Amino acid sequence: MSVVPISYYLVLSGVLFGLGVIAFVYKRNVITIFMSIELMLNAVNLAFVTFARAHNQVDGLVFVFFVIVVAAAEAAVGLAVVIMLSQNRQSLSIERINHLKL
Amino acid sequence: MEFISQHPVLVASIIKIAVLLVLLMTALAYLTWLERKVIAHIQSRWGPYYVGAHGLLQPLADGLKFLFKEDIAPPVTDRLLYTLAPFIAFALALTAIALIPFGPPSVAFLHGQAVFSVADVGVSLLMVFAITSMGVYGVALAGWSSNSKYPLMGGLRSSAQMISYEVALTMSVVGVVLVAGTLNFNEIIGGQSGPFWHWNIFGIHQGGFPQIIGFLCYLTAAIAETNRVPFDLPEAETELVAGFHTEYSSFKFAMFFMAEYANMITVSCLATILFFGGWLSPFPDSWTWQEFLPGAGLVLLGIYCAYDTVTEMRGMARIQLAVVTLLCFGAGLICLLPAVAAVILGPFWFVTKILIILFFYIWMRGTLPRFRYDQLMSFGWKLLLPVSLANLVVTAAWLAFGWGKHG
Amino acid sequence: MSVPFLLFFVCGVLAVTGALLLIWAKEPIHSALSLVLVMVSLAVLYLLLGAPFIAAIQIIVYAGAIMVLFVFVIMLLNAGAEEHTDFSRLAKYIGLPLGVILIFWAAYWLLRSPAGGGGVTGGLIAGPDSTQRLSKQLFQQFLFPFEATSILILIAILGALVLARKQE
Amino acid sequence: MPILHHLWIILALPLAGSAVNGLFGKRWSQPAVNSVAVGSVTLGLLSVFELVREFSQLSPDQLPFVGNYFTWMVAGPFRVDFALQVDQLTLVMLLVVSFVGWLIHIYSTGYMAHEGGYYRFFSYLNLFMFFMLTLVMAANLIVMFVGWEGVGLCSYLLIGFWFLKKSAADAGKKAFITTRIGDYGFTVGVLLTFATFGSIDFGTIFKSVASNPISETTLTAISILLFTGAVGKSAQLPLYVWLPDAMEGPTPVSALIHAATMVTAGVYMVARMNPLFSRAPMAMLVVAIVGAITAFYSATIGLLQTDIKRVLAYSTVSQLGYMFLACGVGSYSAGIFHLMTHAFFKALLFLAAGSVIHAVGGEQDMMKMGGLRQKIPITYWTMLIATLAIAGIPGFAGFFSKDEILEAAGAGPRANFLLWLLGIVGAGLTSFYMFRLIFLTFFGTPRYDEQHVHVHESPRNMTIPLTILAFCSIFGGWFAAPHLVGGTEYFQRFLAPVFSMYAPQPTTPQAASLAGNPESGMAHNPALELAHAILSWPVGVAIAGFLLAWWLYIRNPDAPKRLAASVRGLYSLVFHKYYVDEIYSALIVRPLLWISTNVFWHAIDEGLIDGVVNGSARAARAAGGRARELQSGNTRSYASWVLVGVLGFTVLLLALYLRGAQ
Repeated sequence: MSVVPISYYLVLSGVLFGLGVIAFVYKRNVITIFMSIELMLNAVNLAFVTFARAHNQVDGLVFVFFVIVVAAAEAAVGLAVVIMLSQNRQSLSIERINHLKL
Repeated sequence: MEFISQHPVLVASIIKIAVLLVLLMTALAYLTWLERKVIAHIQSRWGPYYVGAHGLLQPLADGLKFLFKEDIAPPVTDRLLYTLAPFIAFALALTAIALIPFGPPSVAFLHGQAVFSVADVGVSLLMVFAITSMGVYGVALAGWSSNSKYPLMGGLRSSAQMISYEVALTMSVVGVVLVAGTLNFNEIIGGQSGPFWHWNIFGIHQGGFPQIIGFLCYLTAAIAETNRVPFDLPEAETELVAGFHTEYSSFKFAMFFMAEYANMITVSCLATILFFGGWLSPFPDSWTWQEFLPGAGLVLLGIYCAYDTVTEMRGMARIQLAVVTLLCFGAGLICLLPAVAAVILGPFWFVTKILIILFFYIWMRGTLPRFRYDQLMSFGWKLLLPVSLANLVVTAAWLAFGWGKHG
Repeated sequence: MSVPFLLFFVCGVLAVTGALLLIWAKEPIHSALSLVLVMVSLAVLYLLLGAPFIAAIQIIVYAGAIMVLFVFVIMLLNAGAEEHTDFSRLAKYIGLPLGVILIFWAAYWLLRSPAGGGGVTGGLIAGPDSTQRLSKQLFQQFLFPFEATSILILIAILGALVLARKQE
Repeated sequence: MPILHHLWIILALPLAGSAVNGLFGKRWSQPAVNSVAVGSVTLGLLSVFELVREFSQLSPDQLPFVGNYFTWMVAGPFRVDFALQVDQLTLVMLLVVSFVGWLIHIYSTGYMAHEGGYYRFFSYLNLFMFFMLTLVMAANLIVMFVGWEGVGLCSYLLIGFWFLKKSAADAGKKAFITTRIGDYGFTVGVLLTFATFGSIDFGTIFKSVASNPISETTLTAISILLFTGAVGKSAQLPLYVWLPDAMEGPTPVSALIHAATMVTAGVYMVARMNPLFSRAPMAMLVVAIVGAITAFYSATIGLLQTDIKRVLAYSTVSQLGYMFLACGVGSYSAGIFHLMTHAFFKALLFLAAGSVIHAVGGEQDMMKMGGLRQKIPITYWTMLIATLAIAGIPGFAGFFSKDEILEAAGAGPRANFLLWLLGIVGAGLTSFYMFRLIFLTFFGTPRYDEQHVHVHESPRNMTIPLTILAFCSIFGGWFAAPHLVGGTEYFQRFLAPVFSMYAPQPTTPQAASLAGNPESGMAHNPALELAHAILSWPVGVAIAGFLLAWWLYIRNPDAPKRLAASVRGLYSLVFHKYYVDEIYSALIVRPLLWISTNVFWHAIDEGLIDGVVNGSARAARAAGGRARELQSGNTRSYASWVLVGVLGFTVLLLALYLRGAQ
């Protein structure tokens, strides 16, 4: 048994994604929620790489590349936002920032 | 036995890792000795002198001291991270070196596993960067978990500094990557084969662009990466005691200490590989006599030690130095055996180059004052990064338009 | 039990553990480190999948830059354990169960999805041309997206600057 | 032939001028606005002249020359092209409109110099020119209708130009609404035309009406409906009431729109549709009767008006009546001819009146004028010329045109004694009230207080148009002079093709003569005819009217009061314009107002429509009240909802995927 079935990788990525979702819903700290987003992105990346390998095409890797770039940009802006938030309202709890309400 | 034949890679790697570890530890220890000596002489002192001849046993003493000191940890720390941080730092520092080829891959054993490099990944350069880029965690976590203000500031400073300078570091190297057209160390070195003016820093062959500017950027950024003078703000004694490892003591502190020196070695290795042709000798291969240089050097060293033993040393020291002398002679004679000489040549040059760069490091420390923090940042972002980017662009254009290609 | 298989299991388990730790940890910095753990193990998996370049940038950019940024911010804001506000019962009573469902759902369907067929011979050493192919693809076919992302990055930098600037 | 093949240029110029002034004029100085407005009109006039030159080179079989620019709308068989056409009739109208319009633009630069909203005024004026030209150049009913409504709009805007003055705003509304009644008829007429001929294109309509017989009833219906529009637009009985009030607008507007051009659009339309009218005797009779009665009736009202502009307004109504009378008795060319001459002298009268008003500082009541003869000589002389012209004194433009009409009414193929009589009396009244106006304004002793009002002649850019128009009012009629006075009836012969091309066959010889072949009139003895013409009834009554006016207002000025006292009832009846406005408001306006207030507004709008709207709003608010519990503003719950959506979507996808798989 020297080969790892594709589906294992996929399942792993699916599970990681699910955990990311749970983290997103469950965590209360803005930064942590951010991280859970990153986790989901990583899970997706894994799937991409797996498919790239499965079909022996590099396009998947290109997509991973782009995902990482976007994640970097997102982190830059998002963290700046977080800093502003915590400066304006002395809390990082997402539930104290419930001003999406009209 | 059949396990060996089944998993040659594994076995070979284990062996090589073990050897490398031993050598590296010794190197680290004696690097500290070297540093103290050089600084001392720069400041016209003697430096460590009494523990062993020329203080040769000083590192050993220090090691023992660290081992047996009481491990004091503040009660309010984040225990897990507090313990984890130094290990992260040290482990990563060592891991990076595993990718460095100390000699030509042609020398092989156990089903053609190259002797002089533990791991030869396709994109070894990137890998090294990957590992070193993780190094910041050790510092940051140490600063955070100590749960006291100076370490926190030190941690913040160093993490900010490392992130900033890592960009410049990478950018300054990309020029070389462009010239070499590969990310693999062995191929990069192979591209520079020939006399020393084929090295990337001069790069006067096959249309390569001289990477002298790239090298300068790299060196500066590397010094900053390793938190060395003049960029040692994270551990600026005068400002924040000892920075991120203020709260650390005994062996954990030693780990940070060694991690720093290991990083120095790593970046020196990288510099050697990327700009100075790695384990290539500066002379044309036609000069066969150069195979005997290592041996000759060792023998000469032995002769000096012998003279020193006879004239200077008294009592214990004389015995110790005599041992050293014998070792030197032995090693030199072994190296003079043709079979060994051919093999040892690569590592010899590699180590020599590394030593030169390390000497430069120490020299800088003995010479330059410390930056102010805002100066550090603006220097990194406003000068170093643009310059390295410019170097990158020029190199790219140079290669793209094929200037400098003769004929 | 071959080396790649072993590696896969080790890293997979590490990744899942990291994700779970991310959820369980109270301290944001612990979550961050566990996420780093996930990323590193994923990087190893990428190596296993013969994508060393992606593995490298995964560590350099994700673990080495983005996550360091997170840690940095956490240190900057001195973010301690998250406070126990629980305003959203919805999240607890709908979100979590659905999340769990999602996991098993995904696992189930992926296991019996046709894509699952076939296997990957794991090798630490990538196909020699992988990186070159990637770069060719990136700079020829995906050139425009590439440039677009560079613009995106620029905009992100500007946005971060604007946000972080002192409010006069 | 650039212009002929680019007829749209003539339209584009004033439109561009209007747009430019309307958009940017506010910031600009008066000279700039002038140069744009007058410049565009001048260019338009020049291009019309060029058009005339090119037109003269066309061979008759090329007429009417149609330029089709783009298909505006197509709905099944209903197809409207944006098409313009040129034939003799169009050419005459073009010349009149653009020439008089040009003069009045120049005049306005002086008259409006001290008014606010200068740029607005000229923007409107240019816009009016655009729509008027569209109207006269239209090659089908719809494009004509565009112009038709457009001039209505501009008239509304310009009457209410001083919209802060309530009377002005009301007058504007009145004009708009009243004409709307007529336009409704017009619209129905257009629809009926399309239903009948399957096209609204003039050429097609005329050909088909000439070739295949259409039931006379239909034609009558169409004609009368179209004529309703004309009645509204040209202020005939019973829809004339808006025109006197329209005098609230600036005087140049009254001159251009409510005397020279727009109000004559009805006449033009009737003349344009002559093939239909000629085949509907009933309709013709209606047109003639309405025209004649209006001519007489409004003349009587004009007798006692004291507001100088209102006198002119009623006179305009009456003159329009003459034109319709002409059309009604089948002498379209006479109608158009009178249209032209009237455009000249009535525009002149209005401009002169404007100049008078300008001189006495905005006073419009003739009872507060008098003795202005020496003070403003140019105005006096030009106005006198115009008066002579409108009164039909031989040698002036009005004489020829009015004579034509009355001759047609008295001796034409559709001659009718009553109509003729009304015309004659009307002519007498016309001359009377016009001379009354002159005498009251320029003769006798000043009745304004000379301390405050210092009378001054108007600036040159006002007097020069007056002079030019005076010139036209004299000689404008001469190239239609009949043989009787040694003329060549050039005008009739020029227009003849338009009216004879689709004329119903067979035509009576007189009709032929009226349609303008000169030979028929030659049988009689010239000298005798000449004497007959000179001493004919129109001239007689004109002189009579003059003498009466002289006797009443110069000889013994207190006579009018005694006269009024003697026939008090009649006097007040006429003085109050037969109480028509009051009757209308009692019969139509009030009930309508009541219905719209109580039924449409309170019951339907407030009760029903608002009820529905508010109800739905209330329902939405209630639903929102329920739904807002979901929107806690808590990101985590939002995330959960997203998750729900994602899962649902995945389930759906998988279901579809499996469906596909099996």
